[in-house]
Amino acid sequence: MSTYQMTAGHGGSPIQLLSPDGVRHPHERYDRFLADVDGNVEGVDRAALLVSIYEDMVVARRVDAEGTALQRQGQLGLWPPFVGQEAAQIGSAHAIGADDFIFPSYREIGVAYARGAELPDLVRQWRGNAHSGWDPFVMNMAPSQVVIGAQTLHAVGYAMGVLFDGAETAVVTYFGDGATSQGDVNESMVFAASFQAPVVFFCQNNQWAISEPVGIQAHVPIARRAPGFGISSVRIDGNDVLACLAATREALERARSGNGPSFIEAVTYRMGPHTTADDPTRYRDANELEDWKEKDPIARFEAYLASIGVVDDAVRARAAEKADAVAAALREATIHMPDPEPESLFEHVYAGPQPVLERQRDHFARYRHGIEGGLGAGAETTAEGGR
Amino acid sequence: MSTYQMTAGHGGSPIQLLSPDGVRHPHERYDRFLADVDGNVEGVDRAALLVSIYEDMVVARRVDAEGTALQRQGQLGLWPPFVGQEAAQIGSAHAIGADDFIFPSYREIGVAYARGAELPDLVRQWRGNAHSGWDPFVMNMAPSQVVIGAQTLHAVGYAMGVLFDGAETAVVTYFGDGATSQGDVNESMVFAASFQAPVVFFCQNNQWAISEPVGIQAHVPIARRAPGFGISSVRIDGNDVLACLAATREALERARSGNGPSFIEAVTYRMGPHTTADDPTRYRDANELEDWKEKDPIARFEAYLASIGVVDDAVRARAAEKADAVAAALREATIHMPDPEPESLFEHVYAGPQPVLERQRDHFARYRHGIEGGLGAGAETTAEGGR
Amino acid sequence: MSEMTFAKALNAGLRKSMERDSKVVLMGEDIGKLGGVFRITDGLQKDFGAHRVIDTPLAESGIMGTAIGMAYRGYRPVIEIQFDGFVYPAFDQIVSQVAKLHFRSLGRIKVPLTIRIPFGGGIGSPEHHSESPEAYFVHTAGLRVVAVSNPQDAYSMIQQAIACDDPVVFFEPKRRYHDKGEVDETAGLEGPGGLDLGAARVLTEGTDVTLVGYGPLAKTCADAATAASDEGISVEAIDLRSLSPIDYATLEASVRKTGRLVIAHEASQTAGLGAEIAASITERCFYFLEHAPVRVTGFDVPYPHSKLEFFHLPDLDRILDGVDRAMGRPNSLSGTEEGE
Amino acid sequence: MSEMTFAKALNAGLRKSMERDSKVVLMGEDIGKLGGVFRITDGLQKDFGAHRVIDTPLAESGIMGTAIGMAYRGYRPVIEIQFDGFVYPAFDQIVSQVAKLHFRSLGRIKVPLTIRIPFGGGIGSPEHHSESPEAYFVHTAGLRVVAVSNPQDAYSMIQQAIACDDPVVFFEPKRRYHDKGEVDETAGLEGPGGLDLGAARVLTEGTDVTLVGYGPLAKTCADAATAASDEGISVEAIDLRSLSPIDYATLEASVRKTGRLVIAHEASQTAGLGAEIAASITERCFYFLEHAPVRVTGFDVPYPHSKLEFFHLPDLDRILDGVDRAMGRPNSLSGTEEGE
Ligand SMILES: Cc1ncc(C[n+]2csc(CCOP(=O)(O)OP(=O)(O)O)c2C)c(N)n1
Ligand SMILES: Cc1ncc(C[n+]2csc(CCOP(=O)(O)OP(=O)(O)O)c2C)c(N)n1
Ligand SMILES: [Mg+2]
Ligand SMILES: [Mg+2]
Repeated sequence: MSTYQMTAGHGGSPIQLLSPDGVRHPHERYDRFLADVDGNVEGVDRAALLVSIYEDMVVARRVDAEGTALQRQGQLGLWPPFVGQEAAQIGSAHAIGADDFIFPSYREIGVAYARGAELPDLVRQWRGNAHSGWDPFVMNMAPSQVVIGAQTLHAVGYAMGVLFDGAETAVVTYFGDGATSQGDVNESMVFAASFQAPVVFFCQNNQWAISEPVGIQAHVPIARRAPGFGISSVRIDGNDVLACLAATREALERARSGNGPSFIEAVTYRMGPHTTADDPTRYRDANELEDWKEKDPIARFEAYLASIGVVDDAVRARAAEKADAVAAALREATIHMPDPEPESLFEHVYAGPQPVLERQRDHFARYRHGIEGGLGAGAETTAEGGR
Repeated sequence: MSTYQMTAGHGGSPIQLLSPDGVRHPHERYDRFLADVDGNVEGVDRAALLVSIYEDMVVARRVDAEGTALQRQGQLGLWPPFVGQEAAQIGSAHAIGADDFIFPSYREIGVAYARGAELPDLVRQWRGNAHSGWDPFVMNMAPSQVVIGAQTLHAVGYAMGVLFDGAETAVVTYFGDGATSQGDVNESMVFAASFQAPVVFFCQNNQWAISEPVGIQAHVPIARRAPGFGISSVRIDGNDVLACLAATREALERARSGNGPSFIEAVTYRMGPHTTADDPTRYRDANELEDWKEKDPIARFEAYLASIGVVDDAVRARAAEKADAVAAALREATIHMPDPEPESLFEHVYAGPQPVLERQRDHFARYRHGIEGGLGAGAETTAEGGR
Repeated sequence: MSEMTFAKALNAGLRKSMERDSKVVLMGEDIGKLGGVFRITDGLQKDFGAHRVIDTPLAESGIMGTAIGMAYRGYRPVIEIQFDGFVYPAFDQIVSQVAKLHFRSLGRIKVPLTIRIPFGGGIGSPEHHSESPEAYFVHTAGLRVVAVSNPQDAYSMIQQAIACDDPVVFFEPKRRYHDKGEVDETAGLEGPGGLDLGAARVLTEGTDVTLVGYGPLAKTCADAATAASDEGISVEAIDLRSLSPIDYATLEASVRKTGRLVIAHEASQTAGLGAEIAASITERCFYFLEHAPVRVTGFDVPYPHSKLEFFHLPDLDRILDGVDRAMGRPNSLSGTEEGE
Repeated sequence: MSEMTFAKALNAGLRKSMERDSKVVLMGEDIGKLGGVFRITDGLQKDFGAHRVIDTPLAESGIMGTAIGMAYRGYRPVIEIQFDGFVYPAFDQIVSQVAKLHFRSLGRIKVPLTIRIPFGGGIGSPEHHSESPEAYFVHTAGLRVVAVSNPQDAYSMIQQAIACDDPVVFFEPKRRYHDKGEVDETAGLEGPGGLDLGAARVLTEGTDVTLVGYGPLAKTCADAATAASDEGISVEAIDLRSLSPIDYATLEASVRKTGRLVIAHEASQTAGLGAEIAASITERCFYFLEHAPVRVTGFDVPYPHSKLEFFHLPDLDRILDGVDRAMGRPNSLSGTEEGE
C-alpha cells in the first residue's frame, strides 16, 4: 500500500518586526506603516497609542478567560477561546477605520472588543439568548459567522458595493486556516480579484482546525494561495502585534487607493481548546503548546514596551485593573441577562407579514396559555428537556 | 463612480512545440516525452503514430460538424461543438493509458471518440434517449458532466482510491476556464494536494464560458492558480497537439510515480458557439474568430506532417474518407436509435426495491393502459407538449 | 395594455424596478451582453451599465454570497440562476445565510434579494436543466417563494418581489417564456387586480372540484377546467402564485365549496408541495372533504431524459385523470388510490 | 446482549462493517485522532489506519465529491457530516450527483455512500448545530433516508446502510447519543426482529390513535403513549425508521385500525415530512379517518437560540396536545385547527 503524507502548510519565514524577545527590527516595507507607533509623527502621543494597543491585548485575554470561566460555571453554553491570537486580532483591529466594515468568523471576540462592542453583546450568542450580539450597522461589523468561510463572500460583496458607490471604505474579513479549504473562500478570492474589490482577507492560521493540523488543509504555506488568484499576499508573524498592524494598514491602503484585494496570513497559535467543548489532549502534543508559549504575543509586546520605557509597573497594574473591571462587568452582564420571551421565537423571521407563521404563533400562544392555566392532559405531565 | 476592469486571464507565453506555421521547435523539458512521435524510439512506426493522431483530429472535427448538422435537422436536442479544441482533446487523449480513468465535462466528445466510444454513445444524451452514453467501466471514462466543475472532485476521489489501492493508474479530469471559478474545482485542488493524489487537471481555456470572456473568471493566467495549492502547473498552447501530448504525458508520469497532481492549462479557442442553442454574434467580435483560425490546430499539425513527409494527398484523402464514413455511420445510428420505453422511466432510480416508487410505476402502467385503451375523460383530449 | 411575451414582460418589469430604485442591481452568469440564455435581461446592461447588470464569475455560491454582502451595503440584488439545476451550489448560502440573516440579526439586517430561477421541464433540455426545486425553498423558513404563470404576473410580481424587504425565490416557468399575453404596464407595485405577492388567483370559478397549480401548470389547470366543463364537471382552477406563504384563505374558501381538491406540480411527489397543500387543507377543511386530496405530479425519479419527459410531466390528460379520481368517477384511467 | 450507549453502538456497527468489507472507508472532519466531535469513530483510525479513517480537509462538497470518486473506484465511503447545518455545502453533490448517478448511468455506477448526519436540537448548541434537514433529502429521488432512534437500531442499521447499494442519508439524533440500551451484537445485517432498513417499527400497540415519530422523537412518542394510557387513551406509537421510502404498509394498517394519526418531528412544519405522511395516509385511508391527521412539529422559523429551543421542539406535552386534538378532546390546550 502506498502512503500519503500531509505535512506542509508550514515553511517560509513570516515577516516579523518584533522578535519573541521583544526586540524591534526595522523593516523596509512595513516601517512606513508604523510611523506613529514608532514616534515619528508629530502630534501623536506615541506612548498613549502603544499603551492602548497593549491594554486592549491584556483586557482581551482577560475577557477570553472570563468567557471560559463563565462557560465552566454554566453561564454560557459554549465559548471559543482566542487566547494566543491577541496580536493578530488587536493588531489588525487597530488598523481598521471606523467606516470600514468587518466580516468576522466566530473567534474574533478580541476584534469586537477592541472595536468597542458592548460587553453583553460579546456573550449574547454564547449564552443562547440570541443568535447575534452587536448591531452590525453601529459597529460596522457583521454578526459572527459559524458556517466556515461563508462570511468571506459577504465581505467581497460588500466591497463590490463600496466600489460601485465610489466610496473609500475598505472591508476586512477574518477566517481560519481550515476555512481556506472551503469552496466559498476560494470563490471569494475569484470575485475579489475579478472585480478588484477593496477587501482584505485576514487569515489567522492558528495551526489547527479543531483536531486537524494545517497540513491537512494546505500542502504549501497558505499565503501562497492568493497570488494564484491575482491577489497580493503576505505571510506575517501573527504573534507580532506590530507586524499585524503594519500589514493590515498596508492592505487597507491598497484597498482604499483602488488597488484591489489583499491576503494576509497571520501565523499564530490557538493556545486553548477549539471551544470549551473540545479536548485538545486527544490530538495534540503538550510540547507544541509549550513551544508557542515562548512566542506569546502579549509577553513579547510588553517586553518591547518595557525596553522603550512605555510600560512600567504602573502601566501594567493599570492594565490589569482595567482587565479585572471589564471581566467583572462582563460577568455581571452575563449573569443578569434576561431570558428572551418565548413569543419572540416568531419575531424577525420575516420583515413583512406571513399568515401561515402568524397562525402558528397564535396557536403557540393559546397552547402556552393553556399550559400555564394548567388545562389539558399534557399539563399533568412533565415536559422533558428541562425547561 | 469608480470603475472596475476585467481584462486578465491572458498573458504569459504558453509552451509551444509546433508554431502555427507547422514548424517543430525543440523543447528542453518536453522533447523527452515525444521520443516516439519524433522518431527516436526503435520499433515504433513513427508515421503510423502521427497519422493516427492526425486522423483522430480530422475525424473528430467531422463528428463535431455532423453533430451540429444533426441538431439543426432536429435529430438531436442540443450539441456542444468542440471545433477548434481538437489538439487539446486528441493530444491529451493519446497520452492517456487504457487503465487510466477520465472524468470529462460535456465537451470532451473528441476525447471519447479517440478513446474508442461506440458512435451511438456519442449522441445518446444529446438526442435525449438517456442521460449518458458509453459504459464508464468499459471505457474507463465517466459519463459527461453538465454541472460545471463537479467532476473534478470525482476525479480526485478516484485518484485517492488508486492511491489507497497502491495502484499505478492515473486519473485525468477535463474542465473549462469558466469552471475554475467554482468552489468544487478549487476544493478538488485542496484534496489533490493534501493527499498527493495521482490526478491531472486538464483545463481547456477556450477563452469563453458561454458569453463571458476568461477575464471575468481569472485576473491572472489560470495556470498560476494551481501552484498556490502546491500543485505543479503548466501553460501550454492548446492548439499544439504535440504540446498537449507531451504535457499530458509528463503529468501522467508524475502521477504514476507518486509525485502527485498536476495542472495543465491548454490555451485554445472555442471556434463554434457554446452549444447549438447559442448565438455568439451577440457577444463576440468576428475578428477574434478570424485571428484564431490562423492558429487552427489541424492545419498546423497537417503542415508539420507535410513538412516531414508523413502527410501527403493520399493520407489526406484517406483521413477525409474515414471522416465521411464515421459521420455517415453516426448519422445512421442517430436516426435509427429506438426511443426508450416509457416504463424505463422507473428503472435504475434505485439499485434495490422501493415500494413507493413501484406503486407509482404501477399506477403509471394502469394509466398508460387506460389511455391506450381510449378510456376515460382524459383520453378524448389532446396531450399538450407534443408527445 | 400591450401584448408581449412572458420573457419580455419580465424584462420590462426588471427595467421598471431598476428605474425606480438605483440600488437594484442584477447579478448572474451571461446576463450582460448576451442578455441571459433566455434573454430576460436583454438590453439592460447596455442601458444601465456594467455596475447595475453584472456578469459574474461562474460560481453560484459566489453570486449568492456576494449578493448578500451587497445587501448589507444597501443594495437590492436580483440574481439570475441560469437554470434550476444550478441553484444547488448556492444552497448553503440561501438556506443558512439568506433565509436566516434577518432573524439572527434581530431584524437589523434586511436581505431583499430576489433569486430568479427559470424552472421546470418540457423544453427538451439535457440533464439538470428541467428541475423543480421549489419544495426545498418552501420548507426553508425565512424565504418567500413565488411562481409566476403569465406575462402580466411576471411583469407585476417581479417588481413586487424586488420591492419586498424579504428574500424572494422567484420561479419562472421556462417553457412559458414565449407565451404571449396582455400586460398593463401602468400597473404599479400592487399589480392589476390588486393582488399582492402572497395571494393566489382563482382562474376559473367552479363548484365540483378545486384544482390547484402554479408556474407552468397554471395554464394547464385552466385548460383542464375548460375541458372538464365540456363533460359537465365544474372545476375551480386556482393559480397558487405564492408558494410560501401559501394563500390558504383562498384555497380553504374554494374547498369548502367544492369538497374536492386536486393539486398539480412537476416536481416529484414525495414531500413535494402537493403534500403540504393536501395536509394543510385536510387539517383546515376535513369535514368539508368528500374525497382525499389528489396529487398529480412528477414521479419520484430524477428528471428524465427528454424522450421521456412528457410521460413524467403532468399534462392535461393526467390532470383530468386526477379530477376524475377526485370525483370518484369510475372512468378514471388509473383507478382510485384507496384500497389498492 | 450488552448495554451500551447510542454512540458506542454506532461505533461498534461501524467497526463491524469495516471488518466485514475492506472497501468500507470513513471520511470526514476530525474523525481520526479525535474520533469525531461526538466520538462516534473513536479508536477506529488507530485500529484501521489513516487510509480507512480519513481526516479530510474542511470542505463538505469536497468530501462528498471525492467520496463519489472513491465509489467509482469500488469503495464504500461512509461520510460523517460534523453537524446537520454543515451538510448544505455538499447539497449540490448530494442532489445532482449522489442521487442521480445510478439512474443517469443506466444502473452501471453504484453509489453505496452512507452519509451520516447528527441531527436535531436539544443540546443547547449555537446556530447551525440543531437543524433537521431530512425533508430536503426525502424529496430527492434516488436517495434512501433513515433516522435511527435507539442503540440497537443504530448498531444494526448503520451496517445495513453501509451494505446497501443505494446511497443512504443516515440521521442520528445527537441528543440521544448518550442514551443507553441493550444491543445484540450478534445481530447480523438483517438486525434483531428481522427488520430491514425500510421497515417502520410499532413501539406500542394501540387502538385509539396512531402516533408517528422518528429519530429523537421516537422515544418521546413512546413516552407519550405511556402517558396517554394513564388517561385511558390507547396510542399506537410507531418509529418510522425509514424516512424514504416510507413504510406505508405499516402506517396504513395502523391507521385503518385507529382512524386517527398524529405525526411529530422537529423540523419546520411547512412542506416537512409530516405533510407527506398526512397526505399519503389521507389518500390511502380516507374513509377510515375520523379526524384530519395532526402535525406536531417545529415552527416555521429558523432554529432558535438555545434559550428558546425547548419552546420550538415538540415535547411530551405538545405531542399529547396533538393526541388530544386528534381525539377531538375538548381539553386540548390549543383548540382544534379546524374552523379557526
Ligand atoms: C461549513 C462548516 N463545516 C464544519 C464546521 C464545524 N467546525 C467549526 S469550527 C471548525 C474548524 C475551523 O477551523 P479554522 O478555519 O482553522 O478556524 P479556527 O477554529 O481555528 O479559528 C469546524 C470544522 C462549520 N462550523 N462549518
Ligand atoms: C453549476 C453550473 N452553473 C451553470 C451552468 C450553465 N453553463 C453551462 S456551460 C457554462 C459555461 C462553461 O464554461 P467553461 O467552463 O469555460 O467550459 P466551456 O463551455 O467553455 O467548455 C455554463 C455557465 C452549469 N452547467 N453548471
Ligand atoms: Mg484554525
Ligand atoms: Mg470555456
